[in-house]
Amino acid sequence: MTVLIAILVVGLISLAFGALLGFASVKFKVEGDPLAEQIDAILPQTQCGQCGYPGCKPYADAVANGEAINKCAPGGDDTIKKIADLMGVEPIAMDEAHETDNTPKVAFIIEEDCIGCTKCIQACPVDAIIGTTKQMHTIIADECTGCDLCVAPCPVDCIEMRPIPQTTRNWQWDLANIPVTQID
Amino acid sequence: METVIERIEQGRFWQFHGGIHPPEMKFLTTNKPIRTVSLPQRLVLPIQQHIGEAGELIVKPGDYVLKGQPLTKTTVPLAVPIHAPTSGTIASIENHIIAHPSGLNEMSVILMPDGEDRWRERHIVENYSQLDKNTLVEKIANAGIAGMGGAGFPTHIKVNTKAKIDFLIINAAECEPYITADDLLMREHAASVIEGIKILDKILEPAFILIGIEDNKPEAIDALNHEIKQFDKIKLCVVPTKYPTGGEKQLIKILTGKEVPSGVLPSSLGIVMQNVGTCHAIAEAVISDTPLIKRVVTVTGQALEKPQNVWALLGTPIEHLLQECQYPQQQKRHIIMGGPMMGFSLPNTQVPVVKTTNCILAPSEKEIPDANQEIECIRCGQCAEVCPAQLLPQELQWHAKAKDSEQLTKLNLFDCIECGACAYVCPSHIPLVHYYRVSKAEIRQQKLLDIKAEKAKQRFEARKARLERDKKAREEKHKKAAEARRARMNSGTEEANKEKSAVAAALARVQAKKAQQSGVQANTTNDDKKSQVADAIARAKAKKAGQSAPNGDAGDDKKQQVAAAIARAKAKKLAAKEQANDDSAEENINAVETKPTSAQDDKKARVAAAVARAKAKKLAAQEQPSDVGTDDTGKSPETISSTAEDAKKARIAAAVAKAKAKKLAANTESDDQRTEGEAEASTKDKDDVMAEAIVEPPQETSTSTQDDKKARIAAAVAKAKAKKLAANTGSDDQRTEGEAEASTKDKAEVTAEAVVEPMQETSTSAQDDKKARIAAAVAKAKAKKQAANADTDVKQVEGEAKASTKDKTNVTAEADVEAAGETSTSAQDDKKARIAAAVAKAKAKKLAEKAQKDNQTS
Amino acid sequence: MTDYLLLLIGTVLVNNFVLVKFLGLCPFMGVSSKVETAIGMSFATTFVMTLASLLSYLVDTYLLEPLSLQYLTTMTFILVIAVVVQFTEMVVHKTSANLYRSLGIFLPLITSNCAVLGVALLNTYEKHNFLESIIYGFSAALGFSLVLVMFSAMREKLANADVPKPFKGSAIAMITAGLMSLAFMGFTGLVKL
Amino acid sequence: MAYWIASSPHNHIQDKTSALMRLVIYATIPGIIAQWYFFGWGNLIQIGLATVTALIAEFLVLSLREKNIKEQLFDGSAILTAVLIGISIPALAPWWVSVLGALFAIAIVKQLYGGLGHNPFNPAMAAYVMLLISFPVQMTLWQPPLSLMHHQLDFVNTLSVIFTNFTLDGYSVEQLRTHIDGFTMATPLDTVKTALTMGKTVEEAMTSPVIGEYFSVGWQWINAAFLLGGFVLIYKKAISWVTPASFLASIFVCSFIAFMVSPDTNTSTMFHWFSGATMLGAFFILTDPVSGATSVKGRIVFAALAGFLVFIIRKYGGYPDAVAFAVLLCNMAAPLIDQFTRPRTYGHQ
Repeated sequence: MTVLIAILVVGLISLAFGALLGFASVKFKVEGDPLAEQIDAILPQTQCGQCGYPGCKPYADAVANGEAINKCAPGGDDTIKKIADLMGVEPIAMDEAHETDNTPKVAFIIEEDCIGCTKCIQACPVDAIIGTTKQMHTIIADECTGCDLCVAPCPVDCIEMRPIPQTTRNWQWDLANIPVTQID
Repeated sequence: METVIERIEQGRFWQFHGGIHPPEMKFLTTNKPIRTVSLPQRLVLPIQQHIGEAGELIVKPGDYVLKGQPLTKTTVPLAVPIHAPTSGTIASIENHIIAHPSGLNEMSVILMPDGEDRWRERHIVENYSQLDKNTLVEKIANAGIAGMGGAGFPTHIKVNTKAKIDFLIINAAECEPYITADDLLMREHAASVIEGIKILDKILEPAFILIGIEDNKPEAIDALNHEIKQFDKIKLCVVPTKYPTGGEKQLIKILTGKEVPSGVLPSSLGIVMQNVGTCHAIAEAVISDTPLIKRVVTVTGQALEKPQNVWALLGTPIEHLLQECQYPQQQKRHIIMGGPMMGFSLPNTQVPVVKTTNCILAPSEKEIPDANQEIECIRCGQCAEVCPAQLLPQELQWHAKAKDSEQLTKLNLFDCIECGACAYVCPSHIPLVHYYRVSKAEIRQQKLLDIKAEKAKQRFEARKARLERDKKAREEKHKKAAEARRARMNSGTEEANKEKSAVAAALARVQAKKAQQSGVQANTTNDDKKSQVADAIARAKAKKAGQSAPNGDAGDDKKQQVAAAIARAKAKKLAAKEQANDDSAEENINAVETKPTSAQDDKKARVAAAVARAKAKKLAAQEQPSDVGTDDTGKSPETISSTAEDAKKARIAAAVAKAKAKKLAANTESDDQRTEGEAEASTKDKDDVMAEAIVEPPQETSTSTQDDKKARIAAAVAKAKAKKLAANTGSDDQRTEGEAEASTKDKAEVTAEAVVEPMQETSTSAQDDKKARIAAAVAKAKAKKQAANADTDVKQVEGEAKASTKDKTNVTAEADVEAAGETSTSAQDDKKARIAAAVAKAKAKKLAEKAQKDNQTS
Repeated sequence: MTDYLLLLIGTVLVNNFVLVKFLGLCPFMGVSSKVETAIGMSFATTFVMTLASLLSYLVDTYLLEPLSLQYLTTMTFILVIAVVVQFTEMVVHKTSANLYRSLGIFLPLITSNCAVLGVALLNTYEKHNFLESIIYGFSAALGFSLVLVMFSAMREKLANADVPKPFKGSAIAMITAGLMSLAFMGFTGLVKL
Repeated sequence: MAYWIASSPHNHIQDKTSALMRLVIYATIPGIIAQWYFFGWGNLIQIGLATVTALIAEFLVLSLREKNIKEQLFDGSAILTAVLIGISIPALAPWWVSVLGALFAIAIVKQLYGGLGHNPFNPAMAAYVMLLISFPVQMTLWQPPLSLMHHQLDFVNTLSVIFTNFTLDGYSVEQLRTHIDGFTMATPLDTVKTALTMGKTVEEAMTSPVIGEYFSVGWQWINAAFLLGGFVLIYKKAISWVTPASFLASIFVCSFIAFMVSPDTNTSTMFHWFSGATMLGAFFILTDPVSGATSVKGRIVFAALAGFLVFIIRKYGGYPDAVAFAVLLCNMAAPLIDQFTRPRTYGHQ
């Protein structure tokens, strides 16, 4: 007999709370997952595809639901750290398969060789290359993100990636690189 | 406002937080007058000596310039011109080391003085009071005056503010130890300093003028008092000596009790501050029309025999000043530009004097000991007590070492004025200011990167939208064209039937071609684009797997082969599907569909290519370490370059294969269009995904039928050659993988050439038959040379033959260039020649690499 | 009235749930890497513990005792706590999305937080009346929050300390928590219950 | 021709952290002498033991972590910690108590967190608390002042008590602590607390011989000596005057209010100041810059909280002298205090 009462009581309680939760879940409906956009905002937007995804947004969506966070080569370690902070996970080292020296590079077209075949223009994700068919092409230096997608399609191999030269404006106070010995 | 003036009258000033009392050491140079220095052998004038943009050069090497003649003119408001400090010839304009802590080089004018010191004509202005404000500001701007206190902000901008100015503060504090330049300047030229102040008063019309000076310069105070007696608007405020009283924000707090809000210019508070040196320069510029060409520099330090203040011409190398003050030649040279607190150490003595150089310090060993060992911060808080900006240096260094930029901005790192007081008092000898400078540079760099990323994102979104729009537009056009055609066909008129028969003929021809090609080689001639691309990638991957097999690990290799096999299978299945719906009437619509679907495949192919490239790069990286491991180091440099070479070649092969695939698709398309012969083909959008497709059809329709025939001949010749080449390279299969891969590349390259040739021939206009014939000849010559090279590979002739091929390739390369040279008649020919030369040069380069690779593999 | 105050001080300081009774250690270790998340977690836990101790008291006195179903207390308490946590999770998800994300798994984990169930069971065990059990729940949560926020501020500083490699991360956190409980022993005997 | 490259500023004041530490050690000497004068050789031996252990522990850990041993071993921080431990534990505590304390302080509380500058807790007080909770018996065998003891404790006897728990002629520590009339003498704070718990009034408690004419025989002079040492430190700018002032003020205010409320059950403010380890805590322990708060406002709050806790635990808590617990609790709160007491930066509101 008491067992029946016990079952009845527990059933009653859970019924009441079930109703409460049902009502609450309707009232507090939440839509969309802002996480993917936030990750996309962190990525360096070079759309270079070295993470295996055809651009930064797809990689951001993948990371939002579980992809490894250390595949973005241009972003390097600080992008990994930022994504780790956002997602609240431990930052892990850069995936060595994608390890490329991410010193910032800019593409450069050797003008004598360019035959105006516009293949690089189609390849450039950010339209940083000016030129039409049969005309000389050139790259807008400060638009180019250094994603190196234009090097491959060029039939006459006239595009090379050049590191950005160091000037007094972007010098970063690392006194070590002045070629002078320090005496202690 | 009144209270400020009342307090100043009574000599009671406000206090700023912190501050330190380092030993002043001004006695070294206060008792000696300012000496003029002899002319140095050469003057180095960096074209940018101020904050903002550099001016534009208006002189070229070899010009003779007079003293005071401007060398650069200003186009941008934030630019300040530089002038020739003395008459002489300009030796060169080159990158020379400049006065910057980085020791980097910047564009500078090298002037060789001729010793005559001849002035350009100058018009002296007796009474500047009738000049209106704009001419005064313009005179200051043309004289190239920038702030001389240390920042170097262009004066004409600072002076030209629209805001209502309550206080014009003249900074004569000079709180940095050792430096007495302003002190001596005020003593000897108090009159011209006051003139300069009056000019500023005329321009800015401030309510009050305050001269802030420290109480450790009695003679200068007397000199100034004597001068300002009859000018009651100027108040001389003698403030207690404390470093960094000379800081802009600190002096404003002392004199007016106001605090400049963070990140805002003082002019928003109605205050403009100018250095004493700048006032003197303004007076010189406006009254005696002398641009800023020399300034007072304190050359001091106990390592010098005779430390003294000198009038130094801008651009004088430090070497010269040190010789003038007898700097002993010692092994360890310790030279600082600026004072001991804020100056930077110089990497060598060729650095020139610039507008902001107020001191050259050559301290002896005991004066400034070498930096001793930095130990951990014990948070003793002494640095927080002395910080004039009321920051927490111990918290800042903790987060700076951890590179935590978010905390650093929360702790207001950018309010740090880098005065050095905290590092001066730190008992653990931590170079605090160095950490802050590094962190500031990193945070600025990160901001730039974020902005660039944002811009790249927008451009990418815009491009995607544009491609979407184009695709939709193209689809509508095709749909309209298809309806129009269908309507015409069933209208039953006479030319409708002819059209129908034309369509049927085209279908038949396509059928024949497909049957014929599929017979010869299963995957290479298959004309469906999708399978082509997958094949190419599969082949590239298989080849890479083949390559890495000898030295890569077996596991990776097996995975590659499996992937290649899958790709091949997929390609074959697609080809079969394509076959099934080929013969249906809607073939061209399919062609249309394949184009958009091929667009997606193209993108997928590009991604696959990118991934392949990334893997290729990784493989190349893997091979490099394993290669270096090999014993004969002699050989390894070549192999490293060759493996890198293979990786690049693999990438190029993948790309070229893709390009070829696109071309072939374009050919099949062009056949259909020709059959339709509709005007529609020519109106196709310019930036269609298949660029080549555009290249061929418009030219073809416009040239006469005769040219059409010749183009087809050339195409046929090229195809034949390609087939022959494929046949004989197939024979030497037993060659190592590298070899085969090289030959397939040749084949691909030949076809690429073939692609280029017909394009060239067809592009000549109707009336240039002769030129077409020459171009054909050139193409034939190249093809022959190509064939010759292929034979040498097959025969593997030792030593001289290879040498000969190398010479031959060079010879043929020249031959191409000459051939191209002879036919250069019209401009168009010239362009065509250049293209031929470029392709030849690229090919020659590739051949040379291949030849070089041959002699190691043999 | 004073004994309510003593109960409060006693639970917050003398028998602090985390450092003396060693309850609720897993969120204490898990969430304390940043101060904001710690504060967020403290509010959530305080809300849950107070509500849970209130509801469990009601369920216990008006349902289980009259029907003498005491053997069901643990189960019903867990049911109550689960419901309250689910409700809190929805509220937090709705109000601030990034707090929800930074808490992550630890928000639903409050259900399994032994401090929450502990406070409910201790209420029945020590026969607290209605008001006492609410104060007990609230002060237990207050003690938990105080220690959690202090600990997170310390860990934020410890993150950049030059701790030897094997001790980095949670090892040094455990040692610090040990030293903190050492310090809290000073409060023993403060309140004579 | 080598050029010297460095980032500004180039000149520097000459004092160093190790000099600072040494100055603090010298400032404890007056207190130690007073302790020697009133309680004999006990504490000196403890200080010796602790210092030797501390240096050995520091040497081991530094060599383990390949740090620059020469530089860091004798920078004074390890010696200062050892001296503080030696002063604060009972004079006749067995030898292994101070050895264990020094080991725990240096190896765990200081070096494990990364050495000088990284430890969140004050090593000496953490060691004292660990010892007090792990060995309550040994840590409460407080030696009465020499003047009140009927056995003579010269150097050799003290040595034997520390190492063998018995004097040469066989007296145990317990016997040493019993007064001629038979009751065991404790520290003044302890006697007052036990008296109050037994319901006596403060005057009656004050009559016990341990109190002596003012507040306590011996202990008051030791506190006065440390006060003197503290003034020297403030004068030499080794510590900021803010922390001790705020600590003593908050104790003064709390005890003053309590005294006003019920004079019978609360001791006078001066008694709180000059008994137990108040002055030692105020000038030498709370002013440890590494584990305390950094900004001036932070230090005021930090020290006030410490004073309040000392008073609360002394009045209501279970332990007679709570300076060590209060210091540890405030060290725990220091990072949080730092976050909320940041000074206003120039140009910000």
